[in-house]
Amino acid sequence: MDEQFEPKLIGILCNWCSYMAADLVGTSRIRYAPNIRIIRVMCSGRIESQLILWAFRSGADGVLIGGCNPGDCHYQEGNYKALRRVTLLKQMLPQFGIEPERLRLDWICASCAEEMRKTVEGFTAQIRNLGPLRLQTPPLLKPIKIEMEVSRHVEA
Amino acid sequence: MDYLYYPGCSSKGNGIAYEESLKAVFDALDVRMDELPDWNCCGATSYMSVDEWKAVALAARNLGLAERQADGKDGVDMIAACSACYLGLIRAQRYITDYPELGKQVTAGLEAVGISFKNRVRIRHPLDVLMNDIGTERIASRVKHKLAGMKVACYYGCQIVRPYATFDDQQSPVMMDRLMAAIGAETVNWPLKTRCCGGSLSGTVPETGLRLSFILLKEAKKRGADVVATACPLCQFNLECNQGEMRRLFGESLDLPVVYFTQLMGLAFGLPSRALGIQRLFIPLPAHLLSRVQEGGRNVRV
Amino acid sequence: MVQQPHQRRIKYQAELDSDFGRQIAAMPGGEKVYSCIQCGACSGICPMSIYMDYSPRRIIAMIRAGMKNDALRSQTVWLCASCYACSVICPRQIKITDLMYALKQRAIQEGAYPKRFPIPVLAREFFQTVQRDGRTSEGRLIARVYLRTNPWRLLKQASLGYRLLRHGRMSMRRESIRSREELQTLLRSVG
Amino acid sequence: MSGFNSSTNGHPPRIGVFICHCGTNIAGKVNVPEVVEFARTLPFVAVAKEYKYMCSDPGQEMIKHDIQQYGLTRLLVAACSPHIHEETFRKVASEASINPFLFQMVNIRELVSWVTEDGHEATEKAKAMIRAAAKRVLFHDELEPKKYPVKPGVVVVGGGIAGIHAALVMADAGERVYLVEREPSIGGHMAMFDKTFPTLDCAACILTPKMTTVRRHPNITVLSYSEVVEVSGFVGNFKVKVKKKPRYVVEEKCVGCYECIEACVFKEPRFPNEFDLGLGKRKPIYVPFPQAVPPVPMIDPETCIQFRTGKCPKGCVNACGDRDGIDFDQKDEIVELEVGGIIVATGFDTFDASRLPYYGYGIYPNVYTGLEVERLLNASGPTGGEVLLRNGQKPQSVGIIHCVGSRDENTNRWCSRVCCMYSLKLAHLMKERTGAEVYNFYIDIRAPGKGYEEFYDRLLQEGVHFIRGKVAEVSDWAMTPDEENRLVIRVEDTLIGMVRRIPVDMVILSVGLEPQRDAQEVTKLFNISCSTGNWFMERHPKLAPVSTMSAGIYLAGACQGPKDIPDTVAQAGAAAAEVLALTHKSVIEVEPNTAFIDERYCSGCQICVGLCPYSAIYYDEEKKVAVLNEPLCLGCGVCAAACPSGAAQQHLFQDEQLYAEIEGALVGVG
Repeated sequence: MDEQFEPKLIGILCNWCSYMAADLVGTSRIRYAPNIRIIRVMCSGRIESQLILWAFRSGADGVLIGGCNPGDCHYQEGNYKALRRVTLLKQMLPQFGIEPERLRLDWICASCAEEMRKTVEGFTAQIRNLGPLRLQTPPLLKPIKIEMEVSRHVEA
Repeated sequence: MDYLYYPGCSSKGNGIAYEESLKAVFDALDVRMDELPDWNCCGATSYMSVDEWKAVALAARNLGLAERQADGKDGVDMIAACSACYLGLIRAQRYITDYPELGKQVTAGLEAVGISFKNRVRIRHPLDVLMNDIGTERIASRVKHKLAGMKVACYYGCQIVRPYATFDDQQSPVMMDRLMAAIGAETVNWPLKTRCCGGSLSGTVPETGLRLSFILLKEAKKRGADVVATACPLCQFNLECNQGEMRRLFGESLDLPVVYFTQLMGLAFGLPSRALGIQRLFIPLPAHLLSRVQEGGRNVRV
Repeated sequence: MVQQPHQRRIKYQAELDSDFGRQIAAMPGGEKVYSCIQCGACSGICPMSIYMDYSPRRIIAMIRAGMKNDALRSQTVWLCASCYACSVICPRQIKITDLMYALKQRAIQEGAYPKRFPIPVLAREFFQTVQRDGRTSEGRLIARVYLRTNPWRLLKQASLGYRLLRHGRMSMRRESIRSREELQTLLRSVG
Repeated sequence: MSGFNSSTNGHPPRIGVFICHCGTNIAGKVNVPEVVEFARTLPFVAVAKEYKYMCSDPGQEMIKHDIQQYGLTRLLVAACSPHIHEETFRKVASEASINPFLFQMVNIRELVSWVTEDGHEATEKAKAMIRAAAKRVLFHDELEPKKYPVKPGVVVVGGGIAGIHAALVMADAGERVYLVEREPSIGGHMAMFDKTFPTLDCAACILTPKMTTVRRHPNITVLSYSEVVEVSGFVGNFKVKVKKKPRYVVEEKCVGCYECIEACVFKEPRFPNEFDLGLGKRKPIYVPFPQAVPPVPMIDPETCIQFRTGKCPKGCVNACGDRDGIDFDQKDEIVELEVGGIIVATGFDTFDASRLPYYGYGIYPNVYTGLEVERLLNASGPTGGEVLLRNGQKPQSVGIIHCVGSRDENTNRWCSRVCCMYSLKLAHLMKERTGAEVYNFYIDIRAPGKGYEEFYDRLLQEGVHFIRGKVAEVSDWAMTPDEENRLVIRVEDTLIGMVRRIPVDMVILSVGLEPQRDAQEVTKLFNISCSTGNWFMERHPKLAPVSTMSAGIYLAGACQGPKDIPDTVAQAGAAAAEVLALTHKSVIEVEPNTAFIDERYCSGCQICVGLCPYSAIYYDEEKKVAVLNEPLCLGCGVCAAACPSGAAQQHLFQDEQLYAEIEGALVGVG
């Protein structure tokens, strides 16, 4: 391999545990691969399948979902809801030509800086090995109107 | 077959009585044990000193051979009676998982000589099998002569519980004590049951190595033990066969019998002493103890 | 180790191998040498430490300081009986016994072990026997080691050997496996 | 529905991008000028600027000035984590008369400059994140923070010195305080101690007056032998359910004469007293210790004859007479409290020394824990303050082993902070009371406090032996005549470099501090999180050490991490002040990240109704749509994710906003 493939990754992290962990990695000055772009939501339960598909469609080679440890959800059990969705979605992904390994759900507690680093590094390496995502049939998504709206504003 | 059996080099020499008594006891309990075909040395401690990777490969060959015997089952249980073999095989398994590069090389090396390897063997110590699979109830029901009145110091040695505590408490193991209780013996409470016997140092630097064994025996005797029960050929050798040398070096005669725990089980089961290798002991079990075993037997209805 | 009255007790930085600690840390067992807090629990629990020239704790300190020659030439590593008491008690989970193995290997590689000290010789004899036959025979092995290091001891041990033979507990037969070549191929392929 | 038209009156949005250097924290890695240049090329960006410290006064002034000058309608600040300065910049926006929610914070410090090795990579990552935010902010809506009235009153959970001190501070300020303690008496661990280091004040002398004040204080209600079982609501408006366990003595009727205890059919105390860690004895009806607050006895049904057999002459009932204070039929009672704030001060547990059999605890009778020795030394303890071994003899020599269950990856990794000092204190007291030779076995002496090092020095002068080394084992294995029938401590004296065996009569294990065994359940109850090791997690280790991530819930004392008494009291005072700052407000503003449901798109499928963890959504039978009861919504967004038609949305995390952010983070990234 002459030039290493550098994947584009989206990390959608919950505000209370995994985003806090990501902050803590920073305050601890722990380095990790720069490929991931982190999006904050209040709870992993907010993350719907379409959001994940949207990320793939928009060019992500991998999507990492971060939630609180089982039993630790700030909103009682949003993380379980995320788990159910991700499990289901992983079964559907091959239909779109997306390897299920490109989607990963991890529980990362607020103080788990090292865990966070390992997760990001591991996921980056894994997707690097998988190579770029080539979408055969881009998944049709609910908010087509939004897609159009976004591009309209941006290109205006 | 219930279990595979990995004898280890010692079983052909010094540890022969351990193998004899182990087989006799398992036979008596109707548990079948088949010897692993064409097994090789586990590597022991010495091999590790020279080349860790080769030591792991050496042990792993046995593991691969064992998997061949799995008969399509998910895994296979292999009994390793010698502590050094028991640890050597488990350590190889751990190293293979803990050091992926090493694991890759070993797996590839094994495959190149036609041995497929999935790291799926469960290495079991006889104590583990006796206590956790067979159970004290079945053992007690096989007892013909309770070892009533015999005070046993259970000596576990190092490598059964360290560094990996796979079936007993690391700090204060109890399996052998419970087993001895199940066959009617009284056990001595002593803090040295996992202290090192000196291992191979008794041969190489006897002045220091033998002192470790001497300390153990002295304390066991002080606490009233009639006999020390061991679970490893090297421990048994160090504690028993070197008592003469200890007397010369430290000026104290101990004359404390040191046996394999399986030999005591066999006696309790009423098995013929030759089948248990009792005649191979340097320090014979005192006649009064043996006779008490027999006497006690008459009073016990099984 | 008894110090001579006027023996020099100073270490110059130039005598040290500053990379030694890192090299050991890269070997299995050495991973956590830099976590050591010098509490001495290893040396307290070690049944052999009272005979060692440097306690295991000091060996770790020496590794980190880069005192390669002193560490590799010490008797400490060869007096380790591999009882793992230190590894279990270490509050930093340093695998001290494995660390000793790592040092033994380095010492053998560099020929730095104490000469005429029987333990490294035993290790080498053992290694060669197993490499060749796949099994060992205790009697033959011990005899060869004593021949190499201290033939007088062999004579002193003769009566013990005789008793073992008489009780059917020692055989001078050469033990070996069937697939010796297979084993040798395997061992050549690893390392 | 959102969309930028809603808040820009049809004019194209004008975004201001402000990028912070944070000294060298960001600028040392990210090429800020390059990022500024890049931001200028983004659609709708009217101005992009950089500054050394954007959160400083000049930085804030610059943003306000530019908002006016460039007529900005959207604001974007790229700096540190939103958890640190989101509020700061929202205020800036507000002051420059932009709705504060038309602002988006970009975290290019914690998520970029501090975690990226390569400067170029960091710069590119910062650009992508700014582009994502610049897209997202287009879809922001004007929002008003939710405002709620703040209820008066505070629940303090845990009646140790932390809870006591916090309760007193707040009560003195006029706040209504409910102090909930699960044991029969308040006082916590401090009530068990004999003296306190380094001043050697008697713990009882300084604690019991405070306990009495708590009992008498008109603003404090003590709920002893009680546990919090449920917490609901949110900052300023908590509902707390407390279960009062039956003590079978009616608190309101009891006058504290203790005649019932005298009259018990058991003439002598014969059951192990929990407060004395089993070293002393009590009757089935008892007070845990003489200074207990409330001074109300309780009956232990496990040992009481009446409970066990139903056939007891009931001396206690007769003794109580007309006061009629004994009630064998008492049941759990649930008390509901409505308060504005909560302080969690649940304290610590000590390490269970029997987990380390090589130290002989539970094997050899003369191996004690430090806490047990506190009871032996305490004048109101089981031996009246005389240190006697279990065989009734005075020890001639004592070994104190430090770091038992601390600084050890096999047990607890942390330094428990108090053990060195309490070991020194015990060493001093043992020497003073018994004249014994005292050996301290330590790894490092940690005495970083006011007067602490001086205390260590005093101990050195007093002739206490200090041996540096972690003890390897305690056993009854004698090798020399003087070791016979004693406990032998084996240790490498690391300063001498030699293994030593020291025979002693008594071993004291300086056990470390651990989170309470039920810490995990407590975090779930209060919706707070744990740091490593299960200590409760503060909002920020430096700047918000007594707050939690749950607004309105504060921490005090050792439940947050090992702490000595001075630190605990200081933290309790701080927590009290924070709560007062909250409850003294009449109105509290809450982040408006609640859900909303657009009736036009709602099909009435009711998926959201079942999913909402707070039952904040109900189904309107008439309109056939789901309706949100906003005050109950805590803003998780589960409904928004589940809604098949996009009718349920979450403010600040609307579909468009997240889609735009994701797209911006990815599209065109090289």
